[in-house]
Amino acid sequence: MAETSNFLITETVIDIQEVVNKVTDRNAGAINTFIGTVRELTKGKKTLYLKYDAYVPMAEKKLAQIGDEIQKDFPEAKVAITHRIGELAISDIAVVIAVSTPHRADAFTASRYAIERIKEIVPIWKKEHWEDGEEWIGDQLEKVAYPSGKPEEGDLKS
Amino acid sequence: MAETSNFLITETVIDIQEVVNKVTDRNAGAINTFIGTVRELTKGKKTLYLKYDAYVPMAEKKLAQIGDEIQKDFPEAKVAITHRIGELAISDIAVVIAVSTPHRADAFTASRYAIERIKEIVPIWKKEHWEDGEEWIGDQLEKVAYPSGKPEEGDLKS
Amino acid sequence: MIRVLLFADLQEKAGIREIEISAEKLTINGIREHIMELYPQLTAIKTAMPAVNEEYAEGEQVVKAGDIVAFIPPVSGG
Amino acid sequence: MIRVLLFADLQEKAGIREIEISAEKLTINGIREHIMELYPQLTAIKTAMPAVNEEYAEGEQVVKAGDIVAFIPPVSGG
Repeated sequence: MAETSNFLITETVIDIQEVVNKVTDRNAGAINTFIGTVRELTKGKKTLYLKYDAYVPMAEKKLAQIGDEIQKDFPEAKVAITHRIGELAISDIAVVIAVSTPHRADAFTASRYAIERIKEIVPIWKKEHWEDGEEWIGDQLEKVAYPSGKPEEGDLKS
Repeated sequence: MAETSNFLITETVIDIQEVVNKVTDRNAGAINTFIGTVRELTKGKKTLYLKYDAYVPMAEKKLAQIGDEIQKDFPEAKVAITHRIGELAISDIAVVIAVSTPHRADAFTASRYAIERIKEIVPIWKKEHWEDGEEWIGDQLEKVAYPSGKPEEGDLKS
Repeated sequence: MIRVLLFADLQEKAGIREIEISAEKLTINGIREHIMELYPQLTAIKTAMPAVNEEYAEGEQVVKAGDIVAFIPPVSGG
Repeated sequence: MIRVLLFADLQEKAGIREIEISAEKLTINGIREHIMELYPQLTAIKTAMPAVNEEYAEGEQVVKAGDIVAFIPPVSGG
């Protein structure tokens, strides 16, 4: 069942084509795909590898919520998101977002929205491992978590 | 030789992963992919299939020029574009653009720029086939072609 | 019994991912205080976002036996 | 000899993709007029963008034997 869902947390390598296939549609002229990969250098510090943890059932629900939010703005959009957890090496794919829409501008807007929302509301955590240490990354580097469906006044400036 | 270029016109099915592989980079944290697919309905008219023609060597040069333009704005960006020509069915992939950058905002901006520029300067033509006719699509529906590297004053409003 | 889940650095500092509390009813704030007594090193739980049955919740919310409570540290997916 | 390439509806209306002109030197505008005499149905060539050796060019540009000229109708890729 989980294998056919559009919103998945997985412990295995993500197949981009498989995520894209979920949103392919006769009335879509555009598919935007955002692929998040593990970058070696962040603020001058060299990452050796990452570990992602997630509250899996809630994370999948929150990914689906992001899909619903997009469809409120773009009723014809189709959305699929897969996020990988576990240990990831440099250049490994952590997340694939695919959004199809009839016209291209909406696909870009919706895909961008999805990645920003993932960083706000989806219970997934990243632990960076460097040569000289390791740390769970939270809002010291990223955004704060939003409990509500939408970011609240002032949240975006924090 | 052509197979290893980042800027290709092809007569065969485009493999998304292959295009993405060309821009994967240890210092990229984000890859944005734009996939143009054949839509069945355009302005209420039902397309049966499309045919794309191209001035192949010039089209590949112009795709490479778009890559250069992006790297002027985003020196760390890597760009790959493959455009398919020949006969395409509904939902077939016509073009795949992949842009990797260290940070995600730039990948979105550059990918969007690439698709807009393709529609401006790359000598590729689409013929739509409907139940009741066929037509080469030009600036009656799309943008005009720009001879210079950049759109000129006033061009964007036309 | 109420199940409480800890993640990321909360889980690492507690050395445990799941805690069971034998209670019929408690507020989330009450649960939080209970956990801080058990694991005083979990200072970060004060700023973690609570969730009940996989949905974000407020500290005043009352939780019943059978519910699953989670404390969500600032997220960093993507 | 100068090679001239036609594409899309220009090619279809001319019924030919490539034309060879026996000349040592001609402006692009001169080539265009020559083609319109041969193929009066090619009215769209007036608004097509000329290219010489795979680069966009102006109508006044002089083309030499060995060059490849192309008339690019409004593009519609993507």
